[in-house]
Amino acid sequence: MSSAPEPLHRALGLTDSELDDIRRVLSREPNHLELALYGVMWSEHCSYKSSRLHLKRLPSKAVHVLVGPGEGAGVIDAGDGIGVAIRIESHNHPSAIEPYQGAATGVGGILRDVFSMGARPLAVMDPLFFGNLDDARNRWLVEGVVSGISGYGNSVGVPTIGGELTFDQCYGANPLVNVLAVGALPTSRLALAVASGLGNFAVLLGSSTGRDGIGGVSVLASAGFSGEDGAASLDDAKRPSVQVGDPYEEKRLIEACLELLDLGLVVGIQDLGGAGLICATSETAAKGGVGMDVDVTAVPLREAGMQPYEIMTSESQERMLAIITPENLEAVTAVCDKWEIRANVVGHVVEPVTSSDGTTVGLLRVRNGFDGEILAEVPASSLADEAPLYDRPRQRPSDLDAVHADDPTDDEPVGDANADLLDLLVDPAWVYRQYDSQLFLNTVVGPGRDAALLRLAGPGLPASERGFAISTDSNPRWCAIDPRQGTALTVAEGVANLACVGASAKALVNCLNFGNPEHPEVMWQLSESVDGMAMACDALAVPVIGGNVSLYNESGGRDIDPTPVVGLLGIVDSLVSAPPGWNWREGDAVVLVGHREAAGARPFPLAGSRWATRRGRRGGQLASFDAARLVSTFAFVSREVASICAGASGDVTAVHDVSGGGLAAALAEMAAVTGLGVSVARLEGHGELFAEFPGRFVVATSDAEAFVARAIDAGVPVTLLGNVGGSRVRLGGLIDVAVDQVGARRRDALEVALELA
Amino acid sequence: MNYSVIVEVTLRPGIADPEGATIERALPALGFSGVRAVRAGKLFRFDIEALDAESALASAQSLSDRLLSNPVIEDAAVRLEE
Amino acid sequence: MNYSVIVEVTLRPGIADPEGATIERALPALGFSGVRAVRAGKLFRFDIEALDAESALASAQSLSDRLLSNPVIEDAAVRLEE
Amino acid sequence: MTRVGVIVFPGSNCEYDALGAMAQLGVESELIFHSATTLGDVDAVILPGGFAHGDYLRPGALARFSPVMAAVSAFAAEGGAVLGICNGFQILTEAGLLPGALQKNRGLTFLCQSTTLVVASTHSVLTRAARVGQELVIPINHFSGAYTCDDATYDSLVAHDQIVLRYKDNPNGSRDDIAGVASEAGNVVGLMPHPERAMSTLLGSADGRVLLEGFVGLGASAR
Ligand SMILES: Nc1ncnc2c1ncn2[C@@H]1O[C@H](COP(=O)(O)OP(=O)(O)O)[C@@H](O)[C@H]1O
Ligand SMILES: [Mg+2]
Repeated sequence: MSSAPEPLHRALGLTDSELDDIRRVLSREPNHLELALYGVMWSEHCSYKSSRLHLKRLPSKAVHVLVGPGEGAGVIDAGDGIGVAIRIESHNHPSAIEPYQGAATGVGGILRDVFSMGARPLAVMDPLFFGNLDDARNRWLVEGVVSGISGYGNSVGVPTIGGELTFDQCYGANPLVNVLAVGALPTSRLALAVASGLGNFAVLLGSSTGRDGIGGVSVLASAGFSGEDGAASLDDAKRPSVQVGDPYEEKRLIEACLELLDLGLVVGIQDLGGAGLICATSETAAKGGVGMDVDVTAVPLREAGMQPYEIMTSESQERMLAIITPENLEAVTAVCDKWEIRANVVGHVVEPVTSSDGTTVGLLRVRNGFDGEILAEVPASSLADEAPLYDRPRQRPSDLDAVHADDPTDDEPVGDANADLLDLLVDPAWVYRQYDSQLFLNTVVGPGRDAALLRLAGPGLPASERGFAISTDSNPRWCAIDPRQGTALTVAEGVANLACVGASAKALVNCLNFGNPEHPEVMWQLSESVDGMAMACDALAVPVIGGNVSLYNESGGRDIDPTPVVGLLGIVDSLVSAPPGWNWREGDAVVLVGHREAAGARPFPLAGSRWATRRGRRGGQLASFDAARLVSTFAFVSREVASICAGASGDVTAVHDVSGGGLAAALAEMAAVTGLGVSVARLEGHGELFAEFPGRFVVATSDAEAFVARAIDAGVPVTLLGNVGGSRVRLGGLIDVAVDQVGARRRDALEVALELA
Repeated sequence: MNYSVIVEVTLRPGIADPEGATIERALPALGFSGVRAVRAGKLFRFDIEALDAESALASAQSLSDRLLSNPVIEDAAVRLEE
Repeated sequence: MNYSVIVEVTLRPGIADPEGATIERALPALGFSGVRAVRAGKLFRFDIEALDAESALASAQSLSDRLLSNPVIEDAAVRLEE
Repeated sequence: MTRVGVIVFPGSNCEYDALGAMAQLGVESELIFHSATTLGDVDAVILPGGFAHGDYLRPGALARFSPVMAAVSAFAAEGGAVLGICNGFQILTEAGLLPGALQKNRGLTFLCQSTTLVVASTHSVLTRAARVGQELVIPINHFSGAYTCDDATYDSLVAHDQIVLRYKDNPNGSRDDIAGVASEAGNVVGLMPHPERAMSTLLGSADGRVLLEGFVGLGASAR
């Protein structure tokens, strides 16, 4: 087949109108190098051109927010002179091609975001989404991704303390690999990605630059997999963009950067991620309102014959850019020598130029030698901040009414509720056992419970008795039915998880994984989801301090279900004793805390539940988000647990929120981990067993009377469900199964599905 | 017939090899000079049942591509052991 | 002169090879039958400066014995790349 | 008063945890960078966990050539107390300061989990404050933790009472359930589990104390 060659700008992913924008900015034709720079910087991944308009609607302010969205990571003031930095990002497309390295480099990238703020990384979480495990390729992806996170995270020396694991056919050819990182810093060490000070140097730290990842993240993440078989259809041209991570380099880079910051040797610092050097130099220059000369010959290369555009856009891993004053160069070099990392001056901060209308413009110039030929010359801010902003067409899916009408809540519960329950239980321990979750001696509650809870301590931090809690949550089943309510309820579930370990939510970060933004239905989902998140965050008083958008998650033309992932960060003011966890004891009373019935049309909605989804039922109406109920219930539970964390003795022995799998799963999980059975006398049928809506907690108490009195005082409804004891899980005459069987099925489910057991 | 096969899995050219690079950096301190371009790979040896050498090599190659390497970043070379 | 050297590091006979055993166990499910005695090892490739082939091999062997293999459990075989 | 040196290799990551454990015992400790050629005035040395040199090649293979290791060997030869935890154990075997080698776990995955150890011998600086048969709940955190050695080495380990800790329920395929071994004199010890991670009930277990107390000479029956 022969056809006219594609014009260069289109090959670089730029539209004709974007080319016109570039001509307007430059008042001339761009040369090829300039076009390549715009191509990566204006890609969806780097510029958020389809989503920025909507993200503005998220609330991001609160008194304790030190750094909001827009920097490497968001930072809150946690008290005691300690800031906590948090960020989440996707590494979906690279992981679909090379699961080990895709996931590994995802961990590396998110850590750089966090330590670029001056924070020592203290924790990682990994929300993962795969297709069904009856397909060998999906099993290969799961094993590869998990070992990649394990291999990189453990070696780089940051504990991975939780995540998520979701299987659904919609992720078959397009798995989602999101990674969240949290770090902490003395607030005095807070660093920003700004270049300032004329004559200052931009120093490239870390790995040498190779051809790996040329246009990798930015191009891959901005294009869908077109063929039937997803990644396999990627043409060969895109394959060399696979990057290999080096956790050992990253470990030394972390130590060196934190030491540089401690010694006050840097003016500004930024990580190199998507779009590599051009992104870091243009963004720091734009933020500082200065120009920057970059010498491509000063960049240490791993391969011979690299072109300037390759050097500027390479996404080689484990690199940082530090802005320093010339007199500190020697001291900087000494620190880098100690940690055996490269440090090369690749840029000079230069004066902005004054244009004809009197405004000043910082120019990003790519040069062949600092005094050599100018290869590209463009306004730094035009690359970094002035990408086109699209209000892409949005359209409510035409079949949505039919989806809502098709409610599984009224389905006859054909089959055996015991079997239904056993099928819903999956212990993700096979995953998190592969992660070091204990490093730094901070982990009070590790993976496997509702939220992770860690002491707020680390090398170089002021002493503190506080703890921080993190949970990642998502619910594509809900969001497919109703992205607005679904996202709001997802946020609520995250806050509920924090309450289980005594924390109150202080900040949220999100990773919006959606399909092709050129599909109006996808843009509608995104917009609705953002509105739902904004509503929930306003109601629950949680600022959004960062996020990431991953679009073009599709395969063979089919978009994934909308998958907004939220990461919730909470603080526990005094952590001297572990929260109760799920450790109920023989004879305890079991109490349901919160409204027993959902707000909305259905008291026990099964829409979007795991129970319904397993039956292929994907429609119906969700519970609605009832702010008042949620706020009071969350506050009560978190206060109860926080007092135990602070060392008070109390009657509460176990706390677990009701989430995936409903009340039946929550009770079964507690029975499975303790080996102690439970009897619940009366329940409203299978709906109450399996309905999913946040705002309910299972609490075990050794003094039901006292506990109920406190709940009533707090205005929170409670229902006495039954008692702990015996060797069977007996729920409302519908379920009666041996604890041992529950435990064994839950323990083995994942390994059996992966065909490892 | 039983054939003894050797598979060499190496990173494709251009793909970063942190292990090789780390070993190379460490060598001078150990007193080894003049060593360059260190690349680390994997080696597998197994016996395979096949009708003839050709089909032994073919199944070994398919096994190597599917299980022992990821062709996106690695090459697998298969040969019979002498 | 510059010589290109290949080093094969294999587990000594009698030392358990969990990696090889795991691969062998996984094969039937993937549709590969008749594969036995799978052993996993490591492969290194590097360029070495030496006066002649013999001394290139000798320094490569010494490097392999001192560094690239652990003599407690592994053997290292060195050869020149054709 | 004992003073403990904790060696930092590039890629080590449990060095601060080791310092923290020492602080909990009220023992002074300091970091010693791998480039040091002397140990200063320390009375005992810990090689902490982590991934020295990225564990590239083999865990411990590159670290054993660090300048500081000559000083560690000399210190051990004079009878100084040396403890290798996890990666530190791997480094000690690579350096020939302890017999045997550590191979990949049986299941070929990294394992971070709680284990129960059984004290097999008190003839070491690590176990001297414990009782033979005592059970200790201590977490493991490794990919290459399966202890391996040839039969002659094994016989000699048994003959000289050098197997100091065994797993009650072998998690990784280690020969004879071995979790930790000592040198013949008992002054050099390596173990895969992390006693410094088992120093307080807030984090799940305080059973590591009896080992580290013994190591720094605080335990009841310490010599
Ligand atoms: N991919 C993973 N990596 C690490 N931990 C995980 C992963 N998936 C799930 N977990 C852990 O397992 C536990 C259960 O997860 P989940 O069912 O999502 O909890 P919840 O319903 O409370 O949100 C959590 O502690 C979570 O952190
Ligand atoms: Mg929960």
